[in-house]
Amino acid sequence: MSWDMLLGAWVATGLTLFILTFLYRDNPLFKLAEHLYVGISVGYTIVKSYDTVLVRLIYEPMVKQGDWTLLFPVAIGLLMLTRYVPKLAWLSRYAFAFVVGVGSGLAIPRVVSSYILKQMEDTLRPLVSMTADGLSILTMANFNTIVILLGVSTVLFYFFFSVEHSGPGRVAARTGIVFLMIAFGAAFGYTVMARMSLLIGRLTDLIEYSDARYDYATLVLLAITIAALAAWSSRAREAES
Amino acid sequence: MLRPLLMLTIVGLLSTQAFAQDLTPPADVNVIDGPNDDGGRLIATWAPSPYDRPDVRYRVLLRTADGEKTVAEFPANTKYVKGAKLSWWTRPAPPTFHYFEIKSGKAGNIEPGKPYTVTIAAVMGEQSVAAPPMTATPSPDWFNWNELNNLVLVLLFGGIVFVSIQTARRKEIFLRRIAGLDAVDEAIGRATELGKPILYLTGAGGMSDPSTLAASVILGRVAKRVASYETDLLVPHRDPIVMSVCQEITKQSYLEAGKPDAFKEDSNFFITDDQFSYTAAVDGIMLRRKPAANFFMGSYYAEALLLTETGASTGAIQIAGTDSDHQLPFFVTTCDYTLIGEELYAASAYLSREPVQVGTLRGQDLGKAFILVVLGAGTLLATVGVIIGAEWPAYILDFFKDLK
Amino acid sequence: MNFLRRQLPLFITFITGVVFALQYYIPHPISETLLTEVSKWLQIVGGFALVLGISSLFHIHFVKIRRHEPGWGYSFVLYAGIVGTLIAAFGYSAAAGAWVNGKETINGVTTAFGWVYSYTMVPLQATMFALLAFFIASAAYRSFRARSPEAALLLVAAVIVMIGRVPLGEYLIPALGGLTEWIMGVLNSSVRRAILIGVSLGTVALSLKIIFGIERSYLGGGRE
Amino acid sequence: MANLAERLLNIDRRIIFAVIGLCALMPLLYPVGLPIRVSDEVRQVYDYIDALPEGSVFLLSMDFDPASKPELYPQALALLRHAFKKNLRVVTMTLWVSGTGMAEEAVSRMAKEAGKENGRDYAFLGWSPGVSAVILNMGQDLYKAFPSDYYGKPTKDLAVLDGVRTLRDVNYVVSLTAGTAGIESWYVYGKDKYRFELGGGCTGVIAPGLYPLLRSGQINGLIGGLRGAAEYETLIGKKERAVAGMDAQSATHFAIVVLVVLCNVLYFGSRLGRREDHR
Repeated sequence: MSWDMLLGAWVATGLTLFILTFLYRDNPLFKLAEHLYVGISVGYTIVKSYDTVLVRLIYEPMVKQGDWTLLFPVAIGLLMLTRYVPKLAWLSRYAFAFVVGVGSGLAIPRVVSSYILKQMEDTLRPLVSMTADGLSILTMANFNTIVILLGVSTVLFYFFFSVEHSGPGRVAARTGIVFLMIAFGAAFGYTVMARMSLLIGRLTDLIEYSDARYDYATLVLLAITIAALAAWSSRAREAES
Repeated sequence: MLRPLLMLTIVGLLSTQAFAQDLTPPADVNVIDGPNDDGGRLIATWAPSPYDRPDVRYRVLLRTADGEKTVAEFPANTKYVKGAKLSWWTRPAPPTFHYFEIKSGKAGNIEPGKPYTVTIAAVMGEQSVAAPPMTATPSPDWFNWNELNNLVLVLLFGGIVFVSIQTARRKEIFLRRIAGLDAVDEAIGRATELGKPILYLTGAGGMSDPSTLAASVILGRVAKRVASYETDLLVPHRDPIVMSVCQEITKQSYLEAGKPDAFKEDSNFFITDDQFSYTAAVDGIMLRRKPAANFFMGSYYAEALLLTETGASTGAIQIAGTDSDHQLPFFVTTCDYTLIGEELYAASAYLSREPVQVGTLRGQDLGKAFILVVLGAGTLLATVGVIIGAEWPAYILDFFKDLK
Repeated sequence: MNFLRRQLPLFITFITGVVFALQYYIPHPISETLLTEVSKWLQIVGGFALVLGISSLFHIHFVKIRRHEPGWGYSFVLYAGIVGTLIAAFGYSAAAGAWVNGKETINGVTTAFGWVYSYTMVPLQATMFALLAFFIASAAYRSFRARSPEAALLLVAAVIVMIGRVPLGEYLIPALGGLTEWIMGVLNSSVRRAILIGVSLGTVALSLKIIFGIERSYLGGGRE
Repeated sequence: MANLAERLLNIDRRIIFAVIGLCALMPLLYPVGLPIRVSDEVRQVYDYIDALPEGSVFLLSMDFDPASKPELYPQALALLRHAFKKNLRVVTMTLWVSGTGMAEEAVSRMAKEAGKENGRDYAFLGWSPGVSAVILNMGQDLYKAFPSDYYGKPTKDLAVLDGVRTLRDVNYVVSLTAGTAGIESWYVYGKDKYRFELGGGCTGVIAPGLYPLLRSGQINGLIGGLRGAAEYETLIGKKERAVAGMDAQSATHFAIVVLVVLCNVLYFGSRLGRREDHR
């Protein structure tokens, strides 16, 4: 085990435990780890933006390949930064006008194609199917087609705002709600799965680092963290009383 | 033992012979510049023939400067116009015809403006018969007709939205009452009875986020009610710009309620823009001040559950409104009332009565109505088509397919 | 002046919006080249937009430190995190024998920057979200009640999916695995599809309003 | 009765935290190894890669950050292992800046294990800003979207990218997604126009939203969460972290279900009790 991996294991374990202290309550150890996290991720983003945008996308093509048209997007980018100069802030509007304009233009036909037409195409299916022995209605596929059509229509109807949900509309809207709730339930189940996976991932690391190869990092740091937390809360209690 | 085998061989030979006689050159071959493209495609079509069977194959040959090369070879009962993703208005040949696209590949590059000669041959075993070669020149096009339906839908929907906005400017458009708004009034009433403050969150988004905009409109309404009851209002923020906008809105509401003196500058306050620090701070407020009602409007991420779970534990009435669909299950289960997705926008339009908002909502409703009608009628047509085995419903249904 | 500050930006939005909406329908190489160039530009402008976000964070914490607001010491920790990462990223790596230059590894050797990433950023971020596992559990116990028939439906669906998605559930009640797949593939799909269509209509309407200058909030309010 | 139920409902939440912690920890320390059934969604991705001829171009976009590492990293490893075993030309990248380090680690680790050489058998393009712009640009000209790879070598000179000029030349794209910038962007700005086959892997949180795309064939398969990763590990016959985590997943899910049931029993118990009081 190289010393940097060992140190890494200790630091990672310590930070993980600091964050987990939030489960007890908000405390300085958690705040420390949290602010460190924000700082490091900002630092990371700065470094990556420099390396990718400045070096690979601007400097290299411009200087090495002589692609000077790139000055144009650079100018737009700089205009964006005029936001910080109150007197010139209006110039940033040109940058936003360009970016938002292109973005909106690109989005319209693509959204219609992928999310409206494609989704309609797949919903528009015959409710019966023709097989070798004639017409069949009661297959699972046909049943699913009907369920999907019902679900899509009633949920769409639920999000109608310019008609009152009364009479048959009430029934449709209620059915829509039933579908919505089942979908939310399913999403709930999936989210539970995701969060538990994250926890399992962290615990797997902690277990790995509790090994003798890492000088029992997890166990030692767990003891230290608990001691620090206990000291802090007794002091906090004293301060209150 | 030997005899049957011999017989079989003879029969086999005979039948091959018989089929070989059938093998005629592919008929009605047509090679054209690929329509609706950037000029990098040729299209070959030819008539179906009696020998369209798996054991017969079609071979497509392309002649370039380096000589003639095989582009592809495939079973004769595959690659029809019907199977290609084309709409009826862009079909180069009848649906029963064969259809093959020649693109740049190992056999050579297809470049716009250069003539190419293509030969289609039918192959069985060693035998092959070719149709007369055809020459075509690919050229780039200025419109992709396969996307015609897409463009028409965009124009149609755009028109509907603009007309609706214009209509909304001229006269009142009916919007149904959003049930969640009654719950808002009820919650404020209860807070007043208990003499406890009200907590209102505008979510994680910036001012350009439509859900934040909606949240600030609803805040205006809540503030007005609160002002007339003289209840305390707490609005912690994650974004300084949103905070200053909300401050203005709150002030205005107090003015409209006739209680400008009751307005407190610090009811809107900035905490931090960091997700978890913000959450911890708001949880702290909930536990210390024990608000009687918590409002969560706008967009939320993973912090949603941390907020609503703490709020539920203090016994507050909780009302949420968000378009963050991944967090909706948590709001629905932990809050007393939830404005789901577009309901948030509708509530804001309902309250603000601003023509652009109301008109857009109306336009979207009409768009949805159109889609509903198409789904209903289209399914019916498709079903009828299958039952009577007719082709004509496809002429209408093709218009609602995403084709390239 | 008003033209330069208000009309011209709106005009730029209109032109670029219309051009790039129509680009989609035009297969000609000229239109394709236009798309290539502009998407390259957007990539670069996207980089500058990051600067905006980062600098506002810098500013907030700077103000916090200057005013000695409660917890301003933590803002120093944040700054230390940024500076430390930058030093690691642009220092010299003796092990690899080269300047780090923002690379996590050089010729297979992990740099100090890579170390900061793997041993601080990864565990911190992952644990932050792992906290939610605990809160889901506590919410499940304290507030996920079948208050109404709708909420009951949600809970039943959730329980089926939770059991059906794990090996133990499928082992105990084999039918649940298939039922979960059906709920996801059919019931859930239909709802998501409706939501997708609704949201898309909203997106298209908003984009059109932006292009035609009806919606201008993206330009920012502020005094002129 | 009502009182007791309410008091039980309001017990310190830290007790519940402890219960969940233990439910996750114990199976990790003492695994049981329950069998894992493979769903169609995952099998479709596996089958597609398995059927690709040697030398086909496989692009893996690892669009996630460390927050989703436990779910998506095992997916990435399993997919890469499979692709390297099939001798595909593997091109990797990320649309999420904070995922760069992890993506690099995953690729180089799997390549080392499979004895593959950077630049010849695989490439790591790194990260580039602007999500949809990156994909569009790759569709038009890959060498312009990524003038050089992560290690600074010009992409034009990489043998693995020989003949791969745009996304049209890629046989299969898989995006491992933790949010909006991922599968959806790859479809809308990529597949929709450049016609490659697209598959996906994602976190559990966003999986439900991707099912309509799966149903309509916009993506040809979907690997959902840690469970999906475990299924893929089962398929390639190399059981690792994801499979190991499945027992803990089972335990925590059952713990949650028990808590939900308990919550409702106590809730209705307290309501029933209250009604009796009124009488």
